[in-house]
Amino acid sequence: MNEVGEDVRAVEATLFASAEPLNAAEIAEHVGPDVDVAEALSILEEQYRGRGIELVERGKRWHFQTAPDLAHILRREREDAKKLSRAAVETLAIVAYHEPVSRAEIEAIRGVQISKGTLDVLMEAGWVRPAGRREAPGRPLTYATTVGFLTHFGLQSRRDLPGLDDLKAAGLLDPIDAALEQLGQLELESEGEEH
Amino acid sequence: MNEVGEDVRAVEATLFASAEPLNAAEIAEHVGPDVDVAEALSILEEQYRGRGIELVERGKRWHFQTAPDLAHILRREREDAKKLSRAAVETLAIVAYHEPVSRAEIEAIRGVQISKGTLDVLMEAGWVRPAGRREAPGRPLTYATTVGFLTHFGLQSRRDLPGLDDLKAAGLLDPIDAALEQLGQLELESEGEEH
Amino acid sequence: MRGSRFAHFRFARPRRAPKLSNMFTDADFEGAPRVAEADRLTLDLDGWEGPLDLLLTLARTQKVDLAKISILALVEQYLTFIADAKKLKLEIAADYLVMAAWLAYLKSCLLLPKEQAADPSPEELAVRLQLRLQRLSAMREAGARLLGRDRLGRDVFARSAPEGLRVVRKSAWSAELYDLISAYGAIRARNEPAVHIVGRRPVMTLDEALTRVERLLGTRLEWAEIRSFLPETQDSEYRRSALASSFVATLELARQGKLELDQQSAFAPLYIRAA
Repeated sequence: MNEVGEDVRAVEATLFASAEPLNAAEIAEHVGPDVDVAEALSILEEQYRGRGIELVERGKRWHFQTAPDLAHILRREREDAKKLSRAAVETLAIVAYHEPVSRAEIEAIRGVQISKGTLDVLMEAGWVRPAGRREAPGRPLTYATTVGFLTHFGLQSRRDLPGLDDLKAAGLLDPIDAALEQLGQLELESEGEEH
Repeated sequence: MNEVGEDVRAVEATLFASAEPLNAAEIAEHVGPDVDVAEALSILEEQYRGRGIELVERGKRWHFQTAPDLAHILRREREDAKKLSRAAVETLAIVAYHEPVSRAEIEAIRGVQISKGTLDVLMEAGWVRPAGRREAPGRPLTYATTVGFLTHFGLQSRRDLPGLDDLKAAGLLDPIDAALEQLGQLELESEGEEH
Repeated sequence: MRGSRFAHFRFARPRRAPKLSNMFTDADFEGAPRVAEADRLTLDLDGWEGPLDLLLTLARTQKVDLAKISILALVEQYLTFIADAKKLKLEIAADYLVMAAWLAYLKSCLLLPKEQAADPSPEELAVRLQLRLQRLSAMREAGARLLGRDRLGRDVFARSAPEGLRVVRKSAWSAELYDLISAYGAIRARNEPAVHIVGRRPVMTLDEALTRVERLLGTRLEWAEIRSFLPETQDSEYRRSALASSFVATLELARQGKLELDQQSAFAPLYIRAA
């Protein structure tokens, strides 16, 4: 690679420094009339073949570019871990328990409207997918969970989701007042043991 | 030139595609953790030596650039970039050879106050940066050079500053009192008999 | 104090550049200043970069290494130069005159017999001046050498149109199963009709207290603290309720003239006995 003629070096540097692809005449303007530009180009093309950089011709104009097969390393992906918003978690839960479910149904269950972005986030995360339209007035689009959802949450199937009875037993379904009271009693009990 | 490993190709393409000089860690972020970046760099440096394009290291960052001896064919329209004022050139030299250095120290060497604009011009060019305050009365702000300075002037590191060792040996980079002390000792030694 | 005298001089930048210059009016800063003959130094509008700059230019006319320069001769050159400028009635900035005054002083010290010399010695002052000139000269040359290097964008070129490296940000969403089911539980709970049940709290009613105090009063002869009338219980809430109710009961019984109250001071134990 190091043994390279002055003509080739000149053409190489000119193409490298140029902001645009150059044709032979433009190259000659830089390197001078004594240089066989065509020969230098063919030598360069040969020398760079298979490297990370390639010399390519496009419509009689030449330029260097990175080898196409390396495009993936030039675009680096970076993952930013982000926690789902409360609205997203609730929406996801409703989809999981009620699928297939329309947006209006989700809102009815939540008691709050959901923003457009909420379902987008869940679909971007790969946990929710559109699941066809319901044969009902307005033919609303419905949503369902994906295999990715099961994988992420370590579930074999949707049947593994705790049912309403389980939730009740775990205290997750109690009205808030009662839950608070229960919490208070738990605290008293544990305090009592200490004293 | 064509027989080249995948690792070398990847590093080559990354540097070639980058708009900025890259350090080893930044290259690794693109080519992946399994690539020996340092080795690939040294192979590339060797492979490109003597060509029209060279791989150079400037302040631990690497980039490709055209070979210096080809300047004449690439310097087309002799665009006279804003010429630095004499004050700016001297100030830049003082910062480079004495860094970190305070404004008062720069003024002491030049024997004249520096106008506000002088350091601004150097900082705007990206060659000089504030380098913290000195733990001395008045806590003066000090200045130092940047990686951009090394890149622009083709220096691998500050050690490459022309004549740095000679100036150091001659005591011309020390404060005057220190230089005088050194000088005084020499004189005492040689003139000791007279006194 | 070493060098204290010199330190008194601050070289202020002249408000207007002194109208003294030399042959290199078109000085190309990218090259080292050319050496000029003293007598060819002409006066014109281009400024000097301060007195030290002028001194350095004059020093170069001696055509010797700065380390071997004759300070006395340099002083002479400077003073002559300033005198000539004065003759031409040119405006001379103060710091050039200050330097001239200081150099005149240095000259007289250098010419004085050694014994009368002060501390710092004139020789030391001369060496200091020489060192300053050397330092400035070194930096001027260094600047020229820097500018003469193969500079990026002037002599060597980076790629003009790099493809660029891109970082694509992707969000990795995370949520736990617990978050999911507890959220669902919360939604369902929100929508359940809430049933409010008021729990019974253990209390002693006023009627109860009246009956109780009146009955116990009959069994006591002496003053007794009100607390001794309360029922024995582990339930602190019930005890507080009993105390409150019994207190109101004693007030009622006192009003009816059935008992007497005695308390030494506020918050002191309250004693009662049958009237």
